[in-house]
Amino acid sequence: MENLIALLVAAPLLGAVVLLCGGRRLDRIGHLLGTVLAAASFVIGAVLFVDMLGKGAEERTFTQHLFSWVPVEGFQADVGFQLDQLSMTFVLLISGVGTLIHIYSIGYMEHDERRRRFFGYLNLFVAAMLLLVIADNYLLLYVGWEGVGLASYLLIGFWQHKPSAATAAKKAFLVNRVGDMGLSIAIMLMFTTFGTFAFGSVLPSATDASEGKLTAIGLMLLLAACGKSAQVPLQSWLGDAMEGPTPVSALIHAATMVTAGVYLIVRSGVIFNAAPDAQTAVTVVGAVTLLFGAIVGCAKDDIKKALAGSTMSQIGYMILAAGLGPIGYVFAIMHLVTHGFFKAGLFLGAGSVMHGMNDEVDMRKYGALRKYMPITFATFGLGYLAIIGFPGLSGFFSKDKIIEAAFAKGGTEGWILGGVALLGAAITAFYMTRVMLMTFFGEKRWENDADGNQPHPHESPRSMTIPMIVLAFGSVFAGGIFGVGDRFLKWLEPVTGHAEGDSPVSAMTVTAATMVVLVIGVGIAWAVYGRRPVPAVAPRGSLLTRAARRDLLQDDFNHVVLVRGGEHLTRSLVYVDHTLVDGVVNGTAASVGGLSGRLRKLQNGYARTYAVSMFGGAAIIIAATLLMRAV
Amino acid sequence: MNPVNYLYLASLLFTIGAAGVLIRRNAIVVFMCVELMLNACNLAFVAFSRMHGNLDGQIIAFFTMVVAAAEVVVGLAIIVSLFRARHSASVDDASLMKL
Amino acid sequence: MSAASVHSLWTMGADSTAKIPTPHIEYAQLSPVLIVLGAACLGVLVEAFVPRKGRYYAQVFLAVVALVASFAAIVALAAGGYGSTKAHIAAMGAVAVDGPALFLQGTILLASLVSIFTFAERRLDPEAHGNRVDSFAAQAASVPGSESEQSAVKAGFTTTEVFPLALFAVGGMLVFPAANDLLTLFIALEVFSLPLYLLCAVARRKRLMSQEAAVKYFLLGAFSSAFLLFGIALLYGYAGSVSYAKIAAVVEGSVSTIDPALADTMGNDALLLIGAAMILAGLLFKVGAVPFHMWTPDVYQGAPTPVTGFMAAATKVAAFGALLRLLYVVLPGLRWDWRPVMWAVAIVTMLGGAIVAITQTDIKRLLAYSSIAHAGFILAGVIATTPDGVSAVLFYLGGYSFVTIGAFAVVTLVRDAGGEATHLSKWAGLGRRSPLVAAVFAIFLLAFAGIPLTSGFAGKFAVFKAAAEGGAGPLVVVGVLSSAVAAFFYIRVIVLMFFSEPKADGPTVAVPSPLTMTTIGVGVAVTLVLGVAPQYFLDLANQASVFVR
Amino acid sequence: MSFPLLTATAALPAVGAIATAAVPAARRTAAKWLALLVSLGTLVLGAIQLVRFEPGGARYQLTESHAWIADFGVRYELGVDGIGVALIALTALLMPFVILAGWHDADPLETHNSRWRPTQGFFALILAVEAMVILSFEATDVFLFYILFEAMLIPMYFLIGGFGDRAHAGGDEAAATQRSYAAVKFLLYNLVGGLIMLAAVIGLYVVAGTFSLSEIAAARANGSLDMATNTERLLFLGFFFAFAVKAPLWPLHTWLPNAMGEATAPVAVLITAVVDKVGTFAMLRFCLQLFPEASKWATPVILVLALISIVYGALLAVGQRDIKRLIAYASISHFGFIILGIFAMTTQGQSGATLYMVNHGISTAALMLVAGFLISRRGSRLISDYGGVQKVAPVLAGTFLIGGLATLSLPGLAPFVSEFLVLVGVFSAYPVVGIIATVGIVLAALYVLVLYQRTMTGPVKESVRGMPDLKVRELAVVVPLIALLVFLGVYPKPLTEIINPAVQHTMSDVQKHDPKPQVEAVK
Repeated sequence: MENLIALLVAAPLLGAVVLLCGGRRLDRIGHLLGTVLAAASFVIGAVLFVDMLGKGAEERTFTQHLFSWVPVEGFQADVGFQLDQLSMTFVLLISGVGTLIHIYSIGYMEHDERRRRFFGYLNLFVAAMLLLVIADNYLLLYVGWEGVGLASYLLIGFWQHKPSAATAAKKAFLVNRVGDMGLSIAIMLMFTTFGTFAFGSVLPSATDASEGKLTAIGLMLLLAACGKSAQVPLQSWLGDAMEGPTPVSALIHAATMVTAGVYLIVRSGVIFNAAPDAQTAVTVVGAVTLLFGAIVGCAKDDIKKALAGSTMSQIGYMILAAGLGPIGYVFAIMHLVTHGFFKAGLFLGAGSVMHGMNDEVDMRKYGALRKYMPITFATFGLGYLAIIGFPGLSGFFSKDKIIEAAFAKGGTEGWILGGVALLGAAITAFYMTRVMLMTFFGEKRWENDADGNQPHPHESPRSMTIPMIVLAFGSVFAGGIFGVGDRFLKWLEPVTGHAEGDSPVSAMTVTAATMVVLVIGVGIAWAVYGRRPVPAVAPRGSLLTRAARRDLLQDDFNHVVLVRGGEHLTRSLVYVDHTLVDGVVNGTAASVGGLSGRLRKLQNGYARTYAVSMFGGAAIIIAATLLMRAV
Repeated sequence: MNPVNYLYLASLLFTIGAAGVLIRRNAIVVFMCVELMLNACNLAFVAFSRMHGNLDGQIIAFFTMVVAAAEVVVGLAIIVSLFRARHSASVDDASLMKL
Repeated sequence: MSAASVHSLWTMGADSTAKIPTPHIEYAQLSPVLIVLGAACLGVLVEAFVPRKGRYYAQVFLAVVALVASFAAIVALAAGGYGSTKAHIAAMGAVAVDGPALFLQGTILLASLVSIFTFAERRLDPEAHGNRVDSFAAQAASVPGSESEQSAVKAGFTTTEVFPLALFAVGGMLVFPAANDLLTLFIALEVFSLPLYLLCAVARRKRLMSQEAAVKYFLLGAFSSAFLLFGIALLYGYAGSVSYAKIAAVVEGSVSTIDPALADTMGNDALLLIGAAMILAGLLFKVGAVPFHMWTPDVYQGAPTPVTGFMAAATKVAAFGALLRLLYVVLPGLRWDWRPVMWAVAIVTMLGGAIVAITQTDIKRLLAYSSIAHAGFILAGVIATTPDGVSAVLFYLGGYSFVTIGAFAVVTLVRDAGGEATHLSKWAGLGRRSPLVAAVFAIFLLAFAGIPLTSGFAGKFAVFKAAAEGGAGPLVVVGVLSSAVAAFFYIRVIVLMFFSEPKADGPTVAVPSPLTMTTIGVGVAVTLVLGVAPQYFLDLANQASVFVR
Repeated sequence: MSFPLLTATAALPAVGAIATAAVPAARRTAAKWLALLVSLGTLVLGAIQLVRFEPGGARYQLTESHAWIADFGVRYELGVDGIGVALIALTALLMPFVILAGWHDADPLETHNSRWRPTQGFFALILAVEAMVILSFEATDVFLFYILFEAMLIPMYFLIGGFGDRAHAGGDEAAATQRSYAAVKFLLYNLVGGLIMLAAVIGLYVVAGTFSLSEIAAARANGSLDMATNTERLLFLGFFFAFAVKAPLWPLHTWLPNAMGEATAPVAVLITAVVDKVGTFAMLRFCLQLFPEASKWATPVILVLALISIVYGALLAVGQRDIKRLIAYASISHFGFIILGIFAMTTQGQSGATLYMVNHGISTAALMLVAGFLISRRGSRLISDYGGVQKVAPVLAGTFLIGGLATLSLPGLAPFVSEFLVLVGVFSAYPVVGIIATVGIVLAALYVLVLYQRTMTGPVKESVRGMPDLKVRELAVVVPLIALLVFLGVYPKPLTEIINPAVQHTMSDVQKHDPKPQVEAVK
């Protein structure tokens, strides 16, 4: 049974290889093949899941060792898998949502002549992501980690003819590389500390290591997480990543890949537990991003960018939770899963809307779409309710728990974090309501697109709507299924461990508070966007709004400091290399040449000059010999 | 009389000859200066021969003269042909090749 | 001078007449020299009596036979153990017959043999009035461009005298490294110098330059030999003898024959030091070491190219032979005085030659400067003052001489309307026109540059190794640096030949007769053999590295 | 006397070179095929070496030893350790692809006259280089190695200067001058290095009295050879300088961009993937083994220089406008990693460095050759002349991307393994250095992706419209290389098993031990 684990990765990987190397002859069936293989790994996952449920909590960790990867003296890197409850959760999420999005893409990418390749990339992503979550050591995890980075690069830049897409892809990869730097340094630190980097040997012995080292490792892991999960300060790529096809945004930049950071931190929980400072750093990053993303989400008129901001903010919640330690791990993952459902659903909805609107993304050019695409409206609406944490829907359970946990952290820290979390909830409610209103309610504000053809919105084909419906179900019930009776808690506890914090405020109060802020947020949004018509062109807006529209200016910062600075640096270095490093050498050669030129002038053709030099030479030699003797 | 004086004289002659080689332009004269240097050597040889009381020096002197004669033969041939070609026996005019 | 003293001189002479022993000459051991000189005299007779049509062939035949025979004699002597065990001093102490002498004489003979082939080459220039012409003037005596010259050309005269002259020169060179007293040294020097002066003057093309070269060479040569002679005189005055053995004995202080009258007036060793220095100056001139090098470029450029090759190779061998013998046999006791000086000379020679060569534009001048640089390298070996040093120098000379002759032989092939096209710009794109010739020349250049797998590298390595072992490490470093500089201009020529497009009015490459082909072929063969499998020759050099005293 | 496998491996291409050169002018294609066959034959011999070599066995295996120049204490001594055998395999492996890729690079132009036979010369020279490189990997006699180290410059020199890249902005004239400048620069840089090494070689002889590695090692062992500290350091510097030029290490690197820029892509591969490896190989084989103490003494400086190379090379790569020069600077950065690994003096570092030599060879070959195909299509090396190629020639773009990803050492492709090993090895000995070196990862991504974006993506440029995709011959070159990259990325075990013992030996030469993992904090 355990030997099936490898197949989880193998199936989609096979798909990727076949589709990418297969050539045009696969164009017709390519998308089906890809979908089938993605589904296959979901099935395998399900089978393993069932098998796992059948076992007791303690033997629920499956392992499979394939071969020794890099056997070098004192350095053992193996290709081996470890499938425990945590990994299993991810496996199901990834392969499940992944399959749905494959199906969705069949319709969405119908008219793209490079659809085969698209599915190849999707499969590649699924394979890499699965590898990431079932690897049994950090180095192999790193492979998956970069693998998803590559897939994300390829998919963001899928429409390479658009320079913006290519640039966005490059940006994403580079920013992620910065994070990867952190991961690799973390691995090196583990190697020098523990002499290995396999989960099995690092995590148990983590507590032996000095706190200083653990903090260092933790911070490096955090850096990695920031890169992959678009957390401040490495969040800048996520917004641009929306250049990619919408299914990609749904799968990679909402449901799965961006949550890899959370996985990494929760997986390395033991290390963080022993390194409080690192944990604090994590919570701070989470909290900041939470607000950052939310604020950005409020200002964007591009529906996908707005959702991207929300994603950032939601992952902020997860990171925050993960930073809280044992009291938060489970809820981080729980929110991650529920978020996977409703955010994927929302994105697919957005995609469906764009599909009907000639790929128009500006919400100010939407409006009143609920009549035209009812299914989309319904599913999107459910996702909306879920994310703002409407009681009973999945978002409610997971987010609520995180806020509780934040308070439970205790002390001023707890108050601050809890407050931030609450505030975030309010803002979430505001911007999601805003999106909802601008898109589906109000007057219709459509315009002819660039090619001048009138958009006539219509419901998307079944291949697209079905996944949306399924996800909508997920976003409605997942929370309940997990939350009620702490099922999810019990399921994960053996891996992550769990602790009850001593919350200064009771759970009920927190829930109540959440409800209040929720209402406030929705209310404000209604006041602004619901009561009066939405202007088709964005008003200038307050300073904050304008800043938020520009991702709070941090992109400009990057541009000025990093891009420009880098350009200047390289240009000056090229100059230095040419003039200085090379110049020295050429200079030497030139000077020797000059010397030669001057010396040869002595050879002036006059025999008497030659005689002089001989005579002088003889004289010098005589003098020298005598001197030698004299001294 | 101190035999060293002969040596001084020889050196003097040698230096005069050398100086002539360095300053005179006419190839013939230069050549004569070289001959003068050779003769300076001869003087030295003879003087030393006398000093050491063996005949080697004197014999060498004869050899030197023969060699000098041979040099004259070769040298004049070359110089004369040069002179006929250029109508000038100045060593400074003979400077086609330089640098 | 008083009458008495005159009389005493007479009587002294008179008494000594009875003591004059009948000289005892080992003709067998001197046979190499005698054969060559004899052949040279025969050559003169040939000039006198053989009709003009036949002379060329007679002379070539005579010269070749003589050289081969002489070489055979050398081999016989070496086989007879005269190189090692039976090495001794022949001809009443005048000539040494020992390893270095035989090795160098062998080298000189082989070098001369192959250069004689280039002397005899008659296919390069177009036939003038139905007569094959070589690279020598039809009638050296006739004024350039005069009617007499034209008529001489019409009549098909050729300067076949060059062969006896060359033979005389060879004869002198054979004696030079073997000379065992200063007189013989001087005579040998003159014997090979005078013919060379003449040979320089008899080029067929560019006669004015040729004559100018001859004049410069002659005057400066005479000048230097005057120095040499005066040095000899001083040493004689110091030691009371010109025989190496005796002088060495005096220098080491075992015997003291210095005249008391001199001793009290000038420092005991002043004569010795000055004399030695002047003799060194004379020899360094022949070697072409800085600052006695300035004749080299002009003479190399002006002289007929075959002669240049011959000079560059054979003269260097002979001169270094003499230098070695002088320093190792006569002046070892003076080592601490001359070594620093030679250090300085070697350094300036290596650097000077290499640096100045960079900006040369004439291939022959370029090679001249390269020969100067090489003289510096060889000096580094000379300074080692160990048997290794000697063998290294011998080996180097062996390899170097063939590369040089080969290189100059190739130069004779590249011709345009004005004879040899020696200006570098003319050589552009030669590799495209005739890859083979260019490739051969490239091999020679690489050998000069000391690239591994050529004789140049083996020789350089041997010399530097000896120097390093002799405690001259810094010299090795300088040598290495200067060979880096030198590499630059050899490479420049290769670039020119292979990487630059051929000029429209570029020179043509003449197809030579088997004679020159042999020369070049031998050159290439020796270069590669000594580069790849030098062991045998190194052994030879090692066995030959001991001077008889 | 068993079959002299090592000699044969080097002799086959040598003979092949002569044979190829002798092919008459008219039969150009025959020469090509002959060269290809010879290179394949060599590959077979290299494979046999790989098989015959026992990882557990003696340090040097398949040894041969014959008297050569007794007077210089030189013997013709061959033997391979794991490092050597791996690099020989790499060389033998790359050659067929190089030849195949350069199939038309040396076809004569109309301007050439009939006597000029570039094609024969081109392939003969390539084979000659192969022979010398292989022999230099096999030589266990310092002198023999030195001779080859120097001699291989000559054919390389002619390859660079004689058969330059025909795609040149400034037209043929400029091309010719640029090319000969590059060739001369290449030769002089390396010659100077070699000559300085020559002085050291002679010095070594004076000190040790022999050139045989084994004898020197023995003498060292029984204490009969103990160099004075300063002597050892001077000699080390002499050797290292030459290798640093060849490798090349900052600031001795400036010859590489010119050479790689002007040479045809296959020759550029020859330079960076094969010939330069001799330099890094020699650092491992000679510097560390002959002068362990001096090596340790010099380590700090060398590490700094290597770091500079990594960052500096990468930054300059970003700044390049010329595709091939960009790849050249990338190589400089990679050589920095290799040298870093060698002088970290940890097992991981040195295994990584050795592995890196092989992987870098393959990855650069892949990238550079594809770039060459691209350039040959458009006739320009300027990045700005391309754009949107991905649309017209997807396969070319795809392979180019994979080559690039290998160059930025993406996990799953071969270079990642070696780069990570190097980093770990360095980090465990010198944490700060290791951390700085990781910056190279980001920069690598930068220059590769910028290159890819500018050339392959974006709207299709007029100039590349209708550009043909890879032909069969070209695919035959690229596909195996990529397959190899993937294989070695996933399963490098076969290589590491061969390399490890050799590295152990080197480690014992320098008497270094890996720092033990320490759980408690570093004081």
